[in-house]
Amino acid sequence: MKFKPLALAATLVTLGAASFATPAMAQEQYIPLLSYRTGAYAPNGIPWANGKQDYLKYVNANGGVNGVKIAYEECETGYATDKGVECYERLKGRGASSFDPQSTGITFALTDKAPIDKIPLITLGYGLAASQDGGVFKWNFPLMGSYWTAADILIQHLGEKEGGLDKLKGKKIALVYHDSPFGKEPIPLLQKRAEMHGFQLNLLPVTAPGVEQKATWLQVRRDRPDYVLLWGWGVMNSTALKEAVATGFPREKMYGV
Amino acid sequence: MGFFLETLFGGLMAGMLYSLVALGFVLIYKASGVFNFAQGAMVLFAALAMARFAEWFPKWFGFESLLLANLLAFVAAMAMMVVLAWAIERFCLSKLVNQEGITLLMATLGIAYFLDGFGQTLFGSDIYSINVGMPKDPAFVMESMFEGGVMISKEDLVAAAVSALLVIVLALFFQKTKTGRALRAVADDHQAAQSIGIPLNRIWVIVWSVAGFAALIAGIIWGSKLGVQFTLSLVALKALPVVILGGLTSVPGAIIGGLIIGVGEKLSEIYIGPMLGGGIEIWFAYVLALGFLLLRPQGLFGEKIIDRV
Amino acid sequence: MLYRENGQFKTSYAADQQIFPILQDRWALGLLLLVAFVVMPLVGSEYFFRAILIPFLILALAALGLNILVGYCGQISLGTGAFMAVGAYAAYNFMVRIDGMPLIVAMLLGGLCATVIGVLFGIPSLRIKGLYLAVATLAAQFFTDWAFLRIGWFTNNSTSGSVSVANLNVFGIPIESPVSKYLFCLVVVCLFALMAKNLTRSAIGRQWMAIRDMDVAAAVIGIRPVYAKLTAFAVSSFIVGVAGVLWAFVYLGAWEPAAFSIDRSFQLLFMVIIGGLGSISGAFLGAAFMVLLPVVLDQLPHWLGIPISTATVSHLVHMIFGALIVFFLIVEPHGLAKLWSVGKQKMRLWPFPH
Amino acid sequence: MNTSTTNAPLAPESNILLNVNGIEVIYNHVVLVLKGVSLQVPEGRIVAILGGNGAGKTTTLRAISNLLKGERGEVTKGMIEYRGERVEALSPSDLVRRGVVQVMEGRHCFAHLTIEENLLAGAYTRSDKGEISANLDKVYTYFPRLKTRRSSQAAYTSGGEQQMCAIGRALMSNPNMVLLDEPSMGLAPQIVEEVFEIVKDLNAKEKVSFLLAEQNTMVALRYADFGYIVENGRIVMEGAAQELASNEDVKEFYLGLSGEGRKSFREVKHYRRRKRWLS
Repeated sequence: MKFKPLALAATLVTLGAASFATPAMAQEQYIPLLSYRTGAYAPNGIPWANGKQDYLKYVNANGGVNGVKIAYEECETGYATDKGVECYERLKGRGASSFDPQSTGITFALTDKAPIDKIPLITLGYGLAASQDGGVFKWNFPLMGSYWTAADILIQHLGEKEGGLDKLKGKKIALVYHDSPFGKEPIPLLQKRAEMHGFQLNLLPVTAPGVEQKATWLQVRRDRPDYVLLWGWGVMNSTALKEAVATGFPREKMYGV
Repeated sequence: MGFFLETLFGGLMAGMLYSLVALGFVLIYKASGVFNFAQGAMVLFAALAMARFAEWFPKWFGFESLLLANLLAFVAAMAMMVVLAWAIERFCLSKLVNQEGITLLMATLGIAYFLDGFGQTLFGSDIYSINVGMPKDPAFVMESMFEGGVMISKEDLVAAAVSALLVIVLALFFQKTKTGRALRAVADDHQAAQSIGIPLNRIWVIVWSVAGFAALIAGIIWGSKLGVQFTLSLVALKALPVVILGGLTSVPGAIIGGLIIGVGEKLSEIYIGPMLGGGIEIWFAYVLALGFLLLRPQGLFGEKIIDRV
Repeated sequence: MLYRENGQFKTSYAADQQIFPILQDRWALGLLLLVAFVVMPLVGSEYFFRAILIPFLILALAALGLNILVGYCGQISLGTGAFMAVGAYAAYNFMVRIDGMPLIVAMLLGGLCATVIGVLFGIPSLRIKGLYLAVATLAAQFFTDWAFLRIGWFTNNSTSGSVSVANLNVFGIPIESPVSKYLFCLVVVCLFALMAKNLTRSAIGRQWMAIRDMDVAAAVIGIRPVYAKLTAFAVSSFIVGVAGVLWAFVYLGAWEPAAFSIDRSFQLLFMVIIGGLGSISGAFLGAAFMVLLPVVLDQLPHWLGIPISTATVSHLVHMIFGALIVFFLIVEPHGLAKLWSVGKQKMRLWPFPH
Repeated sequence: MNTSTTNAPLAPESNILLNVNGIEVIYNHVVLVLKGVSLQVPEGRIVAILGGNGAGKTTTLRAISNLLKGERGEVTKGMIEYRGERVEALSPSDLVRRGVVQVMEGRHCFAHLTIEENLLAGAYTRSDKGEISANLDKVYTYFPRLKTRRSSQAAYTSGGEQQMCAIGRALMSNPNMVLLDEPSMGLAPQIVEEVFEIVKDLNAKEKVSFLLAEQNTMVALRYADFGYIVENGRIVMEGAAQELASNEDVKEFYLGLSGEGRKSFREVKHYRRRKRWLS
């Protein structure tokens, strides 16, 4: 009896899947887009999702890639891992040629599934830093560098500004980061850099989603670091800027990803 | 020492804001025995309405005055909260009279889901700003005593004053007026209140409107500090330890509880946090509240839980 | 008409006390199990297993555990996600740190760790009641969220705090394909459901219910509140912990603490309430409702071919979801299971209304 | 709708205040509790509804005061008239304004309010300040015990005081008619007498009519003018109080008195109508 609604839904779902599984025709590549236009990270998710779609539209308008048009479909994850997995399972059956999970957490969850389904995971400037080495996760394709690249660029820039990486010696750099796998990714690299160049790295975690930063910025005010690296996402960034103003930390000394 | 004071003030101010949200909880709990999880969603909804109306009205009606826009937006947002209160009573609470606390709690969670979706459908899910002309720059006091002085955000001071005023008014309302007494009676016993002719539906609309008003004030203050976005509804979670610490039924409890939690979590984050790796304020508040509860199960100022068998 | 127990006589106490005293119920259950074990693996699609059946089973198990605490013992908990997380991370550590640790043993050990934490956070229940307790259990939620994020040891010092498991197997049978995962979950869930059903019918179950209905009166007739409450916390968090292991290992495969956030706790509490407090089948009904509803709502515009932005859909889903919850509470505050049993009651008397 | 002739043994000159005619009440759409109850309360009288547990006394009172909704019950048949006006559709608060107020079973004082606040809350429907304070004085003169406890929280007062508080609270709305549910419940016999004396007093001096539901048949019949006996959702017997008190069957079954000493339970009579199958 319990299964009555389930079975009903089952038929519905299979029906739905059957009628909409656009077969990947030769002239079309189907790309599912996981996006998050809702939830705590929507302020970042909305423009990102829009941008990607605009780009795909632009590619299609110019005749597609070598004449192959790109069909795409959006699936809302709300930045939640289980929603993302559901989207993946739902859309992969429709002939997905690649997935762009748009979230570090979802990437983690899909990394084990992708090799089985033989679907490439394309991570644009996020995802597992370790996947830079193609041998580790064979179906993960990070484009545009990873968080490590980003962190390294920041340090290099600071070095330049100071007039050489060696000038960073004795400086204090605070990393205000989102307390999640996403925010923790750059830490190993920064620690290594700190060892190499002899600057002091202060780690200041901000609890997700990042609206509560008073204590963090009070610590920044106490420690008076030379630079603050802001590793935030979504609402955390705007909050950080407001709190920085409220504590009087100079904006030109803040660097965000 | 100067830094300690700064942390202390920072905590007090943060606590004041928690109190504002907690106040909404207490009001509704006092008057309808409903533990209103939708309070956070109400704060978000009110703030979104305020922010967006203030943005839209000048465009629609073609005027430029910021003051006028804010005033109109405030009125419109408050009107929405009253309509909301009415709708909640009409479509939800009136059908759930005499249900157990947990059923009502779940219903408010349902309302919270609805409001989150509804608010964002109407008003969008990006970050919006509320500008009611609160001073943004920090002030420095006691510069003679400590090097660099003690920094206080002027915005926080204004917020604290507004909250304090709101609390005094509400406390008077509950203790001194006929409606206030009826509200407390309803909280104690729906049925008995009904039997002596207190109209439950009207009382509930009143109290949810008042809670909506508190939510709007809280939303404006938080929103003008940090911007209005979906996450605002999560401030409800920050207010929960405040409510249990202060006692579910006590208006002054919400205030004192808010201050204790605010100060406690900031001090713990800064002085204990680094030892544990930071980020402890989120649970510290709860553990603090839990500790208090073991000593006084009804919270600091809550009415004694009276069980007669 | 079909549902009438005329002519079914009980000739022994054992027959009178069986779990399903009515013949038709036994048939229905048998049919249900047949469908679940035999038909589903034959006809189900991969999406159906991975996105619906597996999460449904696991969440039903967690809801079952929670229902013992909330529905049978009357102690409200908002920290279910935390106990799931404890189970998951503990099992992960047993798997990683002890070579050749079998999955089942790790799962049970994970459940035991959750039990310990559950009892620990259950201690305040001896003094705190009702909504105060509900909020106090949030302390467990936030604390474990923080601990698994912050304390590297739990995640085997993974830099990002995200952990994963691979190559699951039970007695040498790999648990990799969707069907095998489904069957594994199904077996576990069935066993635990049977255990829970019998527990609630036993002396300890009656003690829980006595405490739930009136703790002072229960204490007066000699039920020890300490014992009853803590056993409820222990059994509940054990089941929830096992569900956490399944959720992490079988469903997600790789997870971070956010997988067990406060949203999960709320979701489970919803299941229990919508399904029906103090009923085993309620946990399943509630889980089915909560798992299916968002999926169906989410895809409805797609099936109907309505072009509508995913964000709007998501907001609408939130709205409908919230409204439906309120609606169901109004229709039947005691949940789907109660609705079902009222229906049964009517069928037994049909066609006479009273 | 002139069925009142079937059971109108009251003196024709008495003015009927409340007329309940053939009501049926169903709980939760399933459970039929009242199966056609009719009764009348003449102005200025005390009428008692008597019967055992679960007979339907409380449900009858709640049906009149419209408090059934919260219990998921509804009146499905019949009508209720107060001063000739149909009142089934009115809200409890409207009824209180018209002068019908219920004192609920088990007292239901507002535990966290003081006695005085409880009383004042009872005056919610009255807005005239002078009237309220006059009523308060009146309640205090009838219940001097309450005056001594005026500033203590209701939850900390004794059962008798709570019952008095509940009755006093109802009086604060200046009612014509009080529906009194089980005033004797859980009270010592002495206190029961005290409460009933006050009820009688109020009836005599303030001209308040009472409809009381009571299990304590002996006491109730002593103070009431007229009684109805309810069994299993039906009125099975009615009559003036003295008549009922002297009726052999009532004596035997409800008063525990019988001419021929104790009888075995097998011979006890039940006033049930012939049972329909599957009732």
